[in-house]
Amino acid sequence: MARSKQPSVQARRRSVLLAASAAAAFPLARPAIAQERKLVVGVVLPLSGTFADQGRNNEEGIKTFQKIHGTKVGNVTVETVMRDDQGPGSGDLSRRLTQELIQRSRAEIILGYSFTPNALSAASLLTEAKKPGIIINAATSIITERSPYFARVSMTLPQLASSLGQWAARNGIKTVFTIVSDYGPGLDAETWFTKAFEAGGGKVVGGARTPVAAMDYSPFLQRAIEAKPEAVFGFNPGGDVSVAFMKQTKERGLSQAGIKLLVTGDVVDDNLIPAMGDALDGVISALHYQVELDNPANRRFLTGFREVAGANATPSYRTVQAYDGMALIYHALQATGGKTDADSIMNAIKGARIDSPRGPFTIDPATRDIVQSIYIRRGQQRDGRWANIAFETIEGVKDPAK
Amino acid sequence: MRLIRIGAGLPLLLAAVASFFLFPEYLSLLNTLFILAIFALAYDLLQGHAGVVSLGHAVFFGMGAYTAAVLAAHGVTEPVVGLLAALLLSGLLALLLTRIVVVGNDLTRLLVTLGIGFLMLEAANQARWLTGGADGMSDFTMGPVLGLFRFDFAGETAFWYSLAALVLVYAFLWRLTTSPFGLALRGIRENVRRMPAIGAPVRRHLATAYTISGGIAGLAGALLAQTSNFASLDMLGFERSAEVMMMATLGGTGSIPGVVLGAVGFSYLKDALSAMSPKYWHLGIGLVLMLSVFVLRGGIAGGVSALLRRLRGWE
Amino acid sequence: MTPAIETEGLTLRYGHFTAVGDVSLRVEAGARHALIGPNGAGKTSLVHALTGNVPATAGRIRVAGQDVTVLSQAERVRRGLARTFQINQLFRGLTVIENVSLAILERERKTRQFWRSFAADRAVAEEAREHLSFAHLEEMADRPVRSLPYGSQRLVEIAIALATRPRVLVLDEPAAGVPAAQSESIFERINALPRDLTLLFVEHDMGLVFRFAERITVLVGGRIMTEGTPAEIQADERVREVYLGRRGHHGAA
Amino acid sequence: MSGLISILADGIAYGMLLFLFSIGLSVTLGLMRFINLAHGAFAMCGGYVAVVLLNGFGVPFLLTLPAAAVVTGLIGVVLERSVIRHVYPMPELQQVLFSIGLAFAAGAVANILFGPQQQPMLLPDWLTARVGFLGVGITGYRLFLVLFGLVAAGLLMALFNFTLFGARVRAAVDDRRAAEGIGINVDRLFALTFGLGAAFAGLGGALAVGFLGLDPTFPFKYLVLVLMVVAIGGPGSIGGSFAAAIAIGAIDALFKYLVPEVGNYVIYALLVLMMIFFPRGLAGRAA
Repeated sequence: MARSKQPSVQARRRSVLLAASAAAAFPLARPAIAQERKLVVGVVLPLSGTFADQGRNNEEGIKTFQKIHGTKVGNVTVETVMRDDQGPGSGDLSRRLTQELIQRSRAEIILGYSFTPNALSAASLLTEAKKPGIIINAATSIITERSPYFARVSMTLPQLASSLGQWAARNGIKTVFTIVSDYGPGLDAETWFTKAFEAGGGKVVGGARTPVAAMDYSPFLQRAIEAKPEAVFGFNPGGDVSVAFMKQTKERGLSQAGIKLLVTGDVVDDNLIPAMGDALDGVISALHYQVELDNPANRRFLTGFREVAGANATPSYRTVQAYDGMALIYHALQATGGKTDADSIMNAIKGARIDSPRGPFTIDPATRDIVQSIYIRRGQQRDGRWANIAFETIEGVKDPAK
Repeated sequence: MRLIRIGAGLPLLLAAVASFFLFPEYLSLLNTLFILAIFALAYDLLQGHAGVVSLGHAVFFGMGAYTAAVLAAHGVTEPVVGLLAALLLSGLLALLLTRIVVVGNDLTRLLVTLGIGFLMLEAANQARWLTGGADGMSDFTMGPVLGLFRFDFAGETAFWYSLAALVLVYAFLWRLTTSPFGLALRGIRENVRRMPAIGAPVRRHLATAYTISGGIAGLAGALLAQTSNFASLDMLGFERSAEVMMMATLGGTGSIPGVVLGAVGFSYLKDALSAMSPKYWHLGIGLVLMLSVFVLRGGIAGGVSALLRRLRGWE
Repeated sequence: MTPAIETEGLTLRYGHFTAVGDVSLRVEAGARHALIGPNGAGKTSLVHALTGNVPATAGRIRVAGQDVTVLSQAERVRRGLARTFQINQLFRGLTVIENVSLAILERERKTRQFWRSFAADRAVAEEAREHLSFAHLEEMADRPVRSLPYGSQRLVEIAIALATRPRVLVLDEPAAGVPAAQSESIFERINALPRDLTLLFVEHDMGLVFRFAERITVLVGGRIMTEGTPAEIQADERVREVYLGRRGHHGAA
Repeated sequence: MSGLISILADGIAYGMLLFLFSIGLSVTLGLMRFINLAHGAFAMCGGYVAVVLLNGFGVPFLLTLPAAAVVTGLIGVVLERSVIRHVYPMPELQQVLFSIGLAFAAGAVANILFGPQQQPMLLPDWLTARVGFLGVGITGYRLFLVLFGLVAAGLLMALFNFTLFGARVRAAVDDRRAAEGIGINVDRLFALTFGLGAAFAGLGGALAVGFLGLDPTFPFKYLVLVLMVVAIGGPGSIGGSFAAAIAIGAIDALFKYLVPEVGNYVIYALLVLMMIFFPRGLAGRAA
């Protein structure tokens, strides 16, 4: 699909990149002879255990990127080495893997970190080793403040939660009951939704915090229904937990009780929709990516993705995040003209503008965090399948926590 | 058994020292292997020597890790001080818990300790102001060991630091298990009903063993927190408790060198398999565990002593 | 003279079932006292209650005049009341000498030490050897108990109890499960015990009882039916009826 | 109030699933003294059978349930005859090691065959609708689970208490030697019982997909809860397991509803207290 369009997109992309690289690299002398060399990108992802699915999504994003854009940037061949950090909380392991990737596999850039503790634990190590760490999922706001070599291409939960809170207040919702998972990101979501929503004049009338791995939500939903809010705001860590949550909101009859459901978009990730079915009906969510986005970068991404993952596969927003992580690395390499020292790379990353499948985003030069559009979507049927359809775009959303 | 127990410590120590020079790029892995060996030794004092099983021993490991991390975050950055504090606090926690963790039979013990593990996990999760909750603690910096040796990127200091701790713990437990107290623990393991009939204060023995074991487990946790600059809920979770039981059993419960080999072997295998095939290493681990019960009855220690018996038979 | 063991109205109930009912027993110091009775008479229950394996429901127990009713089993051992078990209760994975040494170490309160090797303790090792030599177990000293023939294991039972240096030794069917020829030799060892050690033993084999006991208490239905010298018991018609008459029935107690 | 009752009903439905998961483990622990930590793998297996049949071959949901039970039961028997029976005589810790290995391997095989993702299973509409039952609103599916669980428990109890097979199993539980002595083929009995336990786990797994989801980590996810059911119920006791499973489901739901601040961990506190004061479980038989 759209093979004929590729050159033009690439050309446009190249011009963007060239402009950026010219700005960044002009004063520096280019190497006299273009030497062929290899750059190892160390990848730390959860590839086994409960969150293996997330890791796989990320991995497919990386593969898709290299499938479309090749493995060479100028005279640099980009190679990836993947290690498995087994899931959240294993910060000691993710730190060791980071160290080993740098020391043993000679990785010059680390990509990955699905979970906040796993990213935080590696922060001081990256600073000491002077290696850039590109975060492609971990969503707690503080991460990028912990090391000057961190940059984030995914999102922060406050970005999603406060966008959703603003939208709810603006659209006449007066009262909300919150149900969030009882851990760092859940509290972040609760805090930032509440902040934005109440700033807009709404009121949070109650809340419940659920165990991170809870599978039975009916007690919490029952409480929510009894609080008689206009809407419920939900956050949980994705995967089976979120499928269970969504299904039970329908079983419990949230919508029959006249209560709207608002969730951060990761709860209704596109590739979970088949398992949720009509539980998605009318659910409002905020996220930075959905499959239905219609732009050239996304079309190209989807074509490449289906070659990598199979014709019927649905990408997750995490696939795009990893894809963009690679895009940022390629962008930086082009901008530095092949220089791979951390400071050159970081300089190229700061302020970078990437034309992503999610739409264009930039990296804030001050915080090295992502600035992007957040889409407000509604769950509805399209061509006989359930999907998240964007009906409003909030552009240029920074991490509100910074 | 006796043959491999005697003098197995020295070759092990030599191998550990040699690994520093042979595998200079594996120091941080070796550091974790040493730490897990200490943890497994601590646990096996209960399982292998006193015959008291537990599925919640990571509680003490995590207690030690948080002790070290919290101290460091509040300015006490000298690692050895943190280590001693972790030893004491974890030991104290173990002492407080002994009364309820040694009741009943094996199944009840497993479940009581498992339940306590979950309760402690939730307590640590709730005490976010102190423990950082699910985000863990990483916002602290360790000072140099004894004011002299700074933790370096390659993990050289961590290697020697943890190895030194392992050697001390090994020697201590070696002495302990051959002592009258160690014999009393084995008596409890072999027949807890007979013990009172020879006038033995079983509860007291178990409380002592639990305290020592908990303290050393805490020491291991503190080492991990200090050398990885990180402490989290994960460190007192169920998986870690289950894993230490596997390591001890695989190594040959009741044998000190066996348990060290079990911990090192299991953790190395896990690391190597997961690097080789990040997605499917579970299959490899699963097959190894299943095979081990047929091939290595009595764990690695059992296998080695069977081998030695056979060799002697041929002489 | 103060009796070695004296009970007053000793009772042991499990729910509604009375295993031992109102037993007042007197065992003189230095006695060779046998406890007999048909299966289910409550002999082992009485032993349990005496030695503190099971707390008594009612009544009092005195050892050498000292009230031990509320003391734990371990504390009773420290006051000189040791026992052996009808079904072996040995430290099966430990060697024979370790089994005996452990009892000595506990007696000496040396099991609090964890900084020195127990094997290096000469005094303990020597004493352990003495007990083993008394029980004719020297040759097997370094073998794990579980590898011993059953008869020898019965002797380890006794050696362990001796290592607590008891003043009163309660033997619960010391020759249970052992072929007749060997039970003879076990009782020969028991008979060789020093005379100042009080012995109370439960035994099924009437031949052995009448040969070795000096006094016999007959227990039926958890209560004392009668007590007397072997000659008196042999002559007692009621004993013949409830006990000897039923000998053909006894299986595992 | 009706909220409370409906929460209780939901909790009981959850308990029914726990009962189906754990009954096999309880029986194998009571009968063969085999600590089968891989029991959850059978539940997972049943789940995958149901998903494949439903999504791949369009088999109606109700038909996938017996299929899941039968297939899993057969796999259970084959495994028992080929490998697991050699593990019975091993010490407990070796059994633990073996069965954890088996659970790891089973999860890995599922990962290789089906990938790490959640398996979608959409239930027929008549099961997802909310129905009024005795004045309480409950989801059709949960009502279905409760009825199904009751029938299963009833059948199992009838099987174990009133049939020759059951009498043999109980005899073997009480005293294996004696059972062999009176001519019971204990080996075959073990295989059948193991298969039966696996079949019930498979059935539970198939029923659970629509409720708890399904992915390769399933064997470990419910291990802790299943162990709790078995220990509290008393190993080998069907009635005990049933009561324990229902109690855990109901108490858990109730506390989450009434005191959400601490509700999440009430069952663990209960577990600890239960084990301290009733170390042999509700049914009172020693492990």
